[in-house]
Amino acid sequence: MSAIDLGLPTIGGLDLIPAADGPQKAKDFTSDQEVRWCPGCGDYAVLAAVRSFLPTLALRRENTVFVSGIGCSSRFPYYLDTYGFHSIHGRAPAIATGLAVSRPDLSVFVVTGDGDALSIGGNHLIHALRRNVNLTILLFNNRIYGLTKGQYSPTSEVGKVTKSTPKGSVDAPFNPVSLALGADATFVGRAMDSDRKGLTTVLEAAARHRGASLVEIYQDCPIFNDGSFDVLRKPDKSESRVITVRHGEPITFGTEGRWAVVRRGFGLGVAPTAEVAPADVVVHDATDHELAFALSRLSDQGLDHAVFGVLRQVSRPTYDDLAREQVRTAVDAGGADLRALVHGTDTWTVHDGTVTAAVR
Amino acid sequence: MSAIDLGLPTIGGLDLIPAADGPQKAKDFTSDQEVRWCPGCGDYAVLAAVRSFLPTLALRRENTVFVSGIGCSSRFPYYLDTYGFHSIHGRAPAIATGLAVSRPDLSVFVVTGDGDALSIGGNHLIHALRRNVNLTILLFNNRIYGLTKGQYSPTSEVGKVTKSTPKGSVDAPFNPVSLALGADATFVGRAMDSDRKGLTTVLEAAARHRGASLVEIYQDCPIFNDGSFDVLRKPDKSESRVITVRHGEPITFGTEGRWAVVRRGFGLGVAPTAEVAPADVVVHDATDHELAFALSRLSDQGLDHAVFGVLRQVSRPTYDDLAREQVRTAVDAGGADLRALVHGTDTWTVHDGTVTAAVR
Amino acid sequence: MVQQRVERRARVVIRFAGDSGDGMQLTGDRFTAEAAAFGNDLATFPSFPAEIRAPAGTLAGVSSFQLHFADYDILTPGDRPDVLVVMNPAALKANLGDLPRGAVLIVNVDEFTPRNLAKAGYAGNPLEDSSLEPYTVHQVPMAALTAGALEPLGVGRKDADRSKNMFALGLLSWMYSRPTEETERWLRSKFARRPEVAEANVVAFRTGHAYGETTEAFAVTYEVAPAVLPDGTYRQITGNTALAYGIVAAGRRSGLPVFLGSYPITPASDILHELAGLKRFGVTTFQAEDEIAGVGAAIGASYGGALGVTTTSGPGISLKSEAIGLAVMTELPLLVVDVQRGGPSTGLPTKTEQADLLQALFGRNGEAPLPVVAPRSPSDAFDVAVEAARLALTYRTPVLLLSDGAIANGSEPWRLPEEDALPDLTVTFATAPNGSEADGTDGRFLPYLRDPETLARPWAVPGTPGLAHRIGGLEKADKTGDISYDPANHEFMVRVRQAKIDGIPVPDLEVQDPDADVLVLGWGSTYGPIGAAVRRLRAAGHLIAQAHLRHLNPFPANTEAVLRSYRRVVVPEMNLGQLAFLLQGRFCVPVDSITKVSGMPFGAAELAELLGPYVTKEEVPA
Amino acid sequence: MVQQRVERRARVVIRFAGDSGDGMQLTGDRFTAEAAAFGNDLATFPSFPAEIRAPAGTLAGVSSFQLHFADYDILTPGDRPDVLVVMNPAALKANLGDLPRGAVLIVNVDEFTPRNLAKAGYAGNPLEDSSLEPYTVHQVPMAALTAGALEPLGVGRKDADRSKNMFALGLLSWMYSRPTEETERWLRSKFARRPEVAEANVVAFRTGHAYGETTEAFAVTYEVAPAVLPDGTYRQITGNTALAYGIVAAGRRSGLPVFLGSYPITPASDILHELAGLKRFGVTTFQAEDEIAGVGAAIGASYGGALGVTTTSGPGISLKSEAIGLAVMTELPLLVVDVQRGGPSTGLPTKTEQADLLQALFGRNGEAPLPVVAPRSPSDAFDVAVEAARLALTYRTPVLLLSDGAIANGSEPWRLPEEDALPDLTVTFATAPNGSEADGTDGRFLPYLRDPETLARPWAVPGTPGLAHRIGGLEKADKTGDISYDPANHEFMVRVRQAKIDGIPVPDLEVQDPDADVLVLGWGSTYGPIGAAVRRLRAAGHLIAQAHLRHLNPFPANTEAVLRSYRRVVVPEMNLGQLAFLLQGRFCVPVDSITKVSGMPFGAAELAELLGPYVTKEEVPA
Ligand SMILES: Cc1ncc(C[n+]2csc(CCOP(=O)(O)OP(=O)(O)O)c2C)c(N)n1
Ligand SMILES: Cc1ncc(C[n+]2csc(CCOP(=O)(O)OP(=O)(O)O)c2C)c(N)n1
Ligand code: SF4
Ligand code: SF4
Ligand SMILES: [Mg+2]
Ligand SMILES: [Mg+2]
Repeated sequence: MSAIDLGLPTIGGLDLIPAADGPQKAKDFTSDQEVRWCPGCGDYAVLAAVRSFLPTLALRRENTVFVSGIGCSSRFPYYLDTYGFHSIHGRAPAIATGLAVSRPDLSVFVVTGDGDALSIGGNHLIHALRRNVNLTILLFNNRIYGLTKGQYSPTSEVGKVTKSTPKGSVDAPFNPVSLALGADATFVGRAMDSDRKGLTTVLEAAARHRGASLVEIYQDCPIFNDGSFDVLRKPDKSESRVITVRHGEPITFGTEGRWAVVRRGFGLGVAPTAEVAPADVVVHDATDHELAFALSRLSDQGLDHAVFGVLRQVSRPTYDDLAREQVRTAVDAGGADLRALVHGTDTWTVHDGTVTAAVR
Repeated sequence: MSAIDLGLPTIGGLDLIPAADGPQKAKDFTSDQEVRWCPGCGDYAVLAAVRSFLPTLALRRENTVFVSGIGCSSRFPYYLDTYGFHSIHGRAPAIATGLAVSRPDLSVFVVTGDGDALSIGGNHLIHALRRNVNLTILLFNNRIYGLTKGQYSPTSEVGKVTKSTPKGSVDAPFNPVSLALGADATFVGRAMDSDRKGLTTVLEAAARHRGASLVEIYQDCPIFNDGSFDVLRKPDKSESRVITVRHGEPITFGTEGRWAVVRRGFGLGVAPTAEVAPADVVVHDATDHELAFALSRLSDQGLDHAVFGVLRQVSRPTYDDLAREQVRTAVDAGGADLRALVHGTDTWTVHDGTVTAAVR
Repeated sequence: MVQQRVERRARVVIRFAGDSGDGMQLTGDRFTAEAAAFGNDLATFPSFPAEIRAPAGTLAGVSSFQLHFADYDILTPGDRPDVLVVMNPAALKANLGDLPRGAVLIVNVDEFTPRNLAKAGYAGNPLEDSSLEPYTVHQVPMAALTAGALEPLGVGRKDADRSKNMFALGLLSWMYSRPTEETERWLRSKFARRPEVAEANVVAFRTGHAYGETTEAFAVTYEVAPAVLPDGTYRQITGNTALAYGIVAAGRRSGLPVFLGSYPITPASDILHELAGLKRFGVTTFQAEDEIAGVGAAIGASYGGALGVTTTSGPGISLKSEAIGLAVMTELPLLVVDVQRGGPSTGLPTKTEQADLLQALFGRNGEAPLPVVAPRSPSDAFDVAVEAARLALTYRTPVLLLSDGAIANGSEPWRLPEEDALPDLTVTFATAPNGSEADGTDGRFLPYLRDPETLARPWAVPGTPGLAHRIGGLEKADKTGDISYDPANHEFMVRVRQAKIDGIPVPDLEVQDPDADVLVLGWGSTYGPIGAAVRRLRAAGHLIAQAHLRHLNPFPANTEAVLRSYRRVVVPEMNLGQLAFLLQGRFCVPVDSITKVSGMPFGAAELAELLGPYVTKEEVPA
Repeated sequence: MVQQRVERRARVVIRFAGDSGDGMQLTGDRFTAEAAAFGNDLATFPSFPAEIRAPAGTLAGVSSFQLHFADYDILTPGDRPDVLVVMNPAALKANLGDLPRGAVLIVNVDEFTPRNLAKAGYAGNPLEDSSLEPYTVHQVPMAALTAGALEPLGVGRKDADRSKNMFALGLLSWMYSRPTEETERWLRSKFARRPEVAEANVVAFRTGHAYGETTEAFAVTYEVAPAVLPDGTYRQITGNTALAYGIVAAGRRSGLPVFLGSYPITPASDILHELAGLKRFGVTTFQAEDEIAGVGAAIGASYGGALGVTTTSGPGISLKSEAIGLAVMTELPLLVVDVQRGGPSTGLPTKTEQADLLQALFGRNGEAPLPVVAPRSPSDAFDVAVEAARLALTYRTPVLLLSDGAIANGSEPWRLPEEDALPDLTVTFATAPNGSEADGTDGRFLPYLRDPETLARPWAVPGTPGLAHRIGGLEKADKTGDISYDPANHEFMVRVRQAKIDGIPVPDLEVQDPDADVLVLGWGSTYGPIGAAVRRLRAAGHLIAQAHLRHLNPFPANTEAVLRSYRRVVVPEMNLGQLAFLLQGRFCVPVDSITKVSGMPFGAAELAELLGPYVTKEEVPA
């Protein structure tokens, strides 16, 4: 069930995929491989959430594929008993594009990290989003390079001291949601590793979305970036920071909706709900590109606020559907005659030394 | 003179660059190389504009460098009597970054095409923008691959019939301004090849901006995409389409400001000025990220509207200034003793077979 | 009408040269079609200027098309033209150097204005000094005559100017006694939607023809009889088109959908263009954001059970090398086409070269072997594409196919294959488990359990129940395909991947040997020039053996034996001696190199001369 | 106190092995520092598990550190340990295979719980069956003893557990009669900001030391006297650090700022980390978005007059190959460092290999020659980095430096160079025009006018008045550097680029030849194992010559002569025979290959055995 009913055309992200024969369990999706992340790594929580959410899609297990790049998070496919491809650094969206275009009967997930997706793989990511290839992209953002043991990443906050930046990093990070929206992504969501429910909701909507869906997952790396999202976890700190949006609902947050999101010029701000006229509380509309962008700007590198949920979801024809349609139309129109192709329009025949021109 | 006075800190894009000894002319910037574009190519107009705007910067000519990728437009450096580097496809922003970081005394321009910058080079572009490297990037957007003789590009409109898409392209194009804004660009402008004045204004502001400035230039390729921007040129068609923004001014356009830009939800729309209360006409504020994004969405692939001018300009520390600052601070602090470095903390000395440990 | 002499010729080389805007490629193509339809054997060599249209009238803007046609089977587009048609001074200047004494030079005098002469860098007018004395020069006011003929049709001078290439075609068609109806029909169909343009071109064509017939300038016309080629049906084809058709055929014969992931680059783009128009054959073309995405998507498609293909030129291969390594490690079928051009770096995009051979073999990190094949001529690209696909599918490996600029754009008659005669490429996907669990129970799938004969691993595509498995770029454990850091396993896997490629059975190298003790061995597009040079040497009474490698990795099993059976082995290449190096490295047999790296193919005469010292047992350059 | 025997030993190999979380690398490093400060010669070999921390207690999570120290100059980290310290069952299982009979095995028994035994895949407890009989086993309850000692300090069991590696270090320090003060000082300074942690570690260290001294378990302690090395000042250094220092030194000696453009990748990242901390030397480090941007930025910096450097490992070289080709064409100085790891593809990131040699030479489109150099040992990486920079700056060319995982992380004593003894790398930028205009007037700048000796082109950096010029990746015209499509020019430029590299004078290959007729020739990190193997063979009375190549392209001028002066040339390599292939390809001299591709270096004994048949003139494997 999609989290948001937008009254869009009925073709869903999973419509062409064979359904499972019977009910499935998380265990069915668990491979025989020993899980190898550091103790306490946020990836465990995401893995558990994915294993338990996959059965709810009720697809044939063998029709699910996880394609990943390189990074700690990119080990993900090994731990799921589906088809999996642990590819090379940054290229998973490209590989998944080829797969998705040629196989409409597969549910294709991409698993990637902040380095994999936004550093080396940034271009493939934005192109997959622009093309709207039917992929569900899980971007594990721990704001660090985990696998290579702790260099700063394109989402690390300015001033971050890491192995490669002993005096602090000097580059402004990407806001991955803003970037995706700038690239015309049709689905952008965000969730937290430890928030099983929120994560599941967004993942499910993403998987059911037809087109490219990007889900940024804030993920803790206790080894190289310990507690990086703690302010969004610890109730005392998180309550004024965590903003969860739901399509069609006014955006309030904090204990008993203490805070509200309101317009500030062309952007958004936060005010005590009590001080805001109900009509002035912004109502989330996942189809509004500019609102989604403004929401993305509410979240900044300092994590003063962080917006979770489905920030954008709109329907737009997917690259793979259209590409397949062109091929299908051509195939259906017939004329795929290899002999005719090879012969072309101008041929001549030699027989016992005599030449006869045969021009069509 | 910068087009917009934002009351920003006074360090400008060109402040560290030696000034010219005397007045310069366009001719001074003209190299001995024969210009080799097709007759009627929009690149000629841009070249002429650049040759005549460079003298207004009053910099020493040898301190100006043009770095380009590969494409018709990327031949640009050959035609200017400055330093020039015609590099490889898509990588100009990366090469220019290395140059700009190591040489604060140079004014570094990047010349690139829609394929070069947004297809193969998309990642380097967004990273240069995010880092805010002090570069002026001229993106020649002719919505086609010119040099390779006419394939569609990431800015080609859906359905475009080209050599590689005989049945029409099926991928949604990038909106380069949206993409740049999503990548946190500090300066984004747009101009038209044939509009010498508008182009010069934006280019000058871009060159004087400290940080990465992206200028999208709509450019005609009469050979492979003839007349692609004609609706924005022909007065009868352009008058309801061309929207030029100026910081601090209400956004009206058309003959005698017939049309006005107004708010529509979180986005923008267009209405007859006569029907809009003056207070409801949107006033351009180049420092407003969300407004800039909304403006970028006004321009769509169909060119019903196209926004020109400086859409965004804000001040943010540049990567190169900060990186140099770190090195300078370290150098100034002294201690660059190669002998001490090599020796480290634990050494021992062998003399005539006797070992003496010398530990510091 | 003047009475002309008709002479028979066995072979003729014509070159049309003009400004990029003068339509020389079209003219050449059409004359080629006439020659083909007439039954001549032929070979062509189009030569483009740099990728960008240079200013009209300049040397940089000169475009030319050379055609060699004959009444016997020929091998190259010819060294030097017998007839050179030049449309402007720049074309004269750029091409005169290639013209042998006594050749015919047909000049469009209308363009020889002071302005145009200056643009081409002429101080004076070569038509007015003695510089053209060695040639038979025909000065023809093509533009004026065309304009005059079109005036009655109401065609203005400027439009008329666009048809002057058809005047030239008409004149040459007359000179070589070509049938004309077909060209007229072709013009009418080409411009079907603009009949006035069609008419203008037809009139220009006829005017040129009539000009030859009626003026006294041309005392002789020539006849080149049809060639007696082996029985069969023929067409003219370029290498890029043949390669595209080969890919389609491989899709057909394997029963797999074809997926091309590609990024445009000269001179490979036309393969993408061609395949983009063949969707009806179940071919999907994906114009990727860059070369890495192109090969990546092809790998993804192969993983999904398609025939994944990626096409590019040298710089693109550099970019794809990491991903090709992934295909080596994951042992997925993948066809990688490199249409070589002048290098290094961006180099000379429109020129030809064979300098990517060692990159094809070694341009990846780690031990990453893969088969390498190369077509010898435009039509051969069809067969070699099918062969490359066969290797990829049978051995589950990326295969590198090395074409080049000369093959890509050159054309020749192609004896058409029958579909049934093509190899059967049927693939069997894995559908059932092939191993047992640790506890002995059946039903386990081992994605790296190899076929004992081919050493290929099973190809289990997503969607197959019971075979879910994971692959990737980290070293794989034997059989299970799990990640393995075990030293012994790595040692084994590196050697088994090498053994898989080394063990591919490749047809023996065939040698044409008239009792010689010198062998000339080539690969790729040097086939034509080598063959032609060898013919000349043999005609001059020398004994010289010839062989040509289609498989560059692995080499045919008899290669070493062949090499060792000659006193001298000479390898002509368009690089600095890469195959020679490879042969020495593999077999430690001394090999002599003849190298040319000018962006131009060897000429037959040039190569015969370079080979001469070897066969005459003269002192050979060390 | 028990009376212990003290034995003298010439050399000892110790291996510490435990879980990734057990601090084995730190322990090994510190023991190494003690041995170094004591004046032993030494060599180390850290072995990491896969990049990700595997679950505690599993085989995949085992991390080890091997140290070889001696009273004479040694060459390798040792084949098999004399003493193995294991912190848990997995460490025992993973390392026992390497332990020779009679060796000492020190076991932290506290971790030998049923749970941990199971995790390591043991059915029973090896401490309780007979499987360890061949060894001298010491079962030490390290965790419990440490916890006991720390209890009075109020340190809880969990925290105490983190110090048990210092217990092990204390015990071993006692066993080998090492001075202890320095380690205590080091601990206090390392944990200066957390004195309670420092204290706990010091106490654990002392406890281990006291345990050796007081229990009766250890009847013998050993002494390994300082080595008598050549006069000089020494330190211990790893290859990555030495390489980083070499780059800094090259910056110093050239007077140029250093610009490193890099993207993290194992095992090269530490060079980036090291240089990032050396900003005070005018070093700028740029962590790029990918490898292509890393090399691109370095090229941009070189263009601007810096010493541009890029560091990576194999997959990164694949990605950089197109841009390196650009540096070849634009003839800009560039230092490219490849720290080779197990391949192909992602391969084995933490393991060592030498399989990128042919990629270094040929992994670019077109003819794109460049110098290739390789250090032979960790400390040699310093000199080779300086040499690579010298080549790059002198010849205006990219240079590829091939290090590998064993060099990168291994360490050895380094006799420190004096700054003045380093080569002078001063560069002269072009400051004035060097040519004349077509009309004869002076004042033209010709960016491709070459130095007649080096064939290097001038380096004119932006900002220099009067020298504005344009460069790029398209073929350049001789002298002017303009774009040129001229065939003769291309031919000339391809050959001149090749001649520039081929003509670089390289020091002659030096051979250590005790009258042998067999030569063993190596390159890179096989230097140590080859040297050690040769010593063994010579000690056994065999004659065998040894030489080692630092320059892989161009080869030293005497290489062919050296090869031809031996009956047999044997090349041991950690690949499938790449140098052997290269030598045969270049010189057509037969070369025998000994290859190992397991991700692990050759052992001295292993290699001596493999070399044996060659020197004993037995039948040698073909
Ligand atoms: C071509 C290439 N470059 C670099 C690497 C090294 N590398 C592996 S993963 C990684 C970054 C990992 O960061 P991220 O994507 O954030 O994943 P995480 O480990 O944090 O989950 C890098 C630099 C590689 N494997 N391949
Ligand atoms: C690595 C690489 N891939 C592909 C090419 C071929 N190529 C050159 S320019 C170009 C695209 C040009 O399009 P654009 O950037 O829009 O520039 P334009 O010619 O339209 O100005 C391509 C695909 C190349 N030179 N190098
Ligand atoms: S390094 Fe960080 S991200 Fe990687 S497995 Fe460990 S905790 Fe997780
Ligand atoms: S192809 Fe188009 S973009 Fe290129 S030079 Fe010609 S007109 Fe300009
Ligand atoms: Mg990360
Ligand atoms: Mg373009």
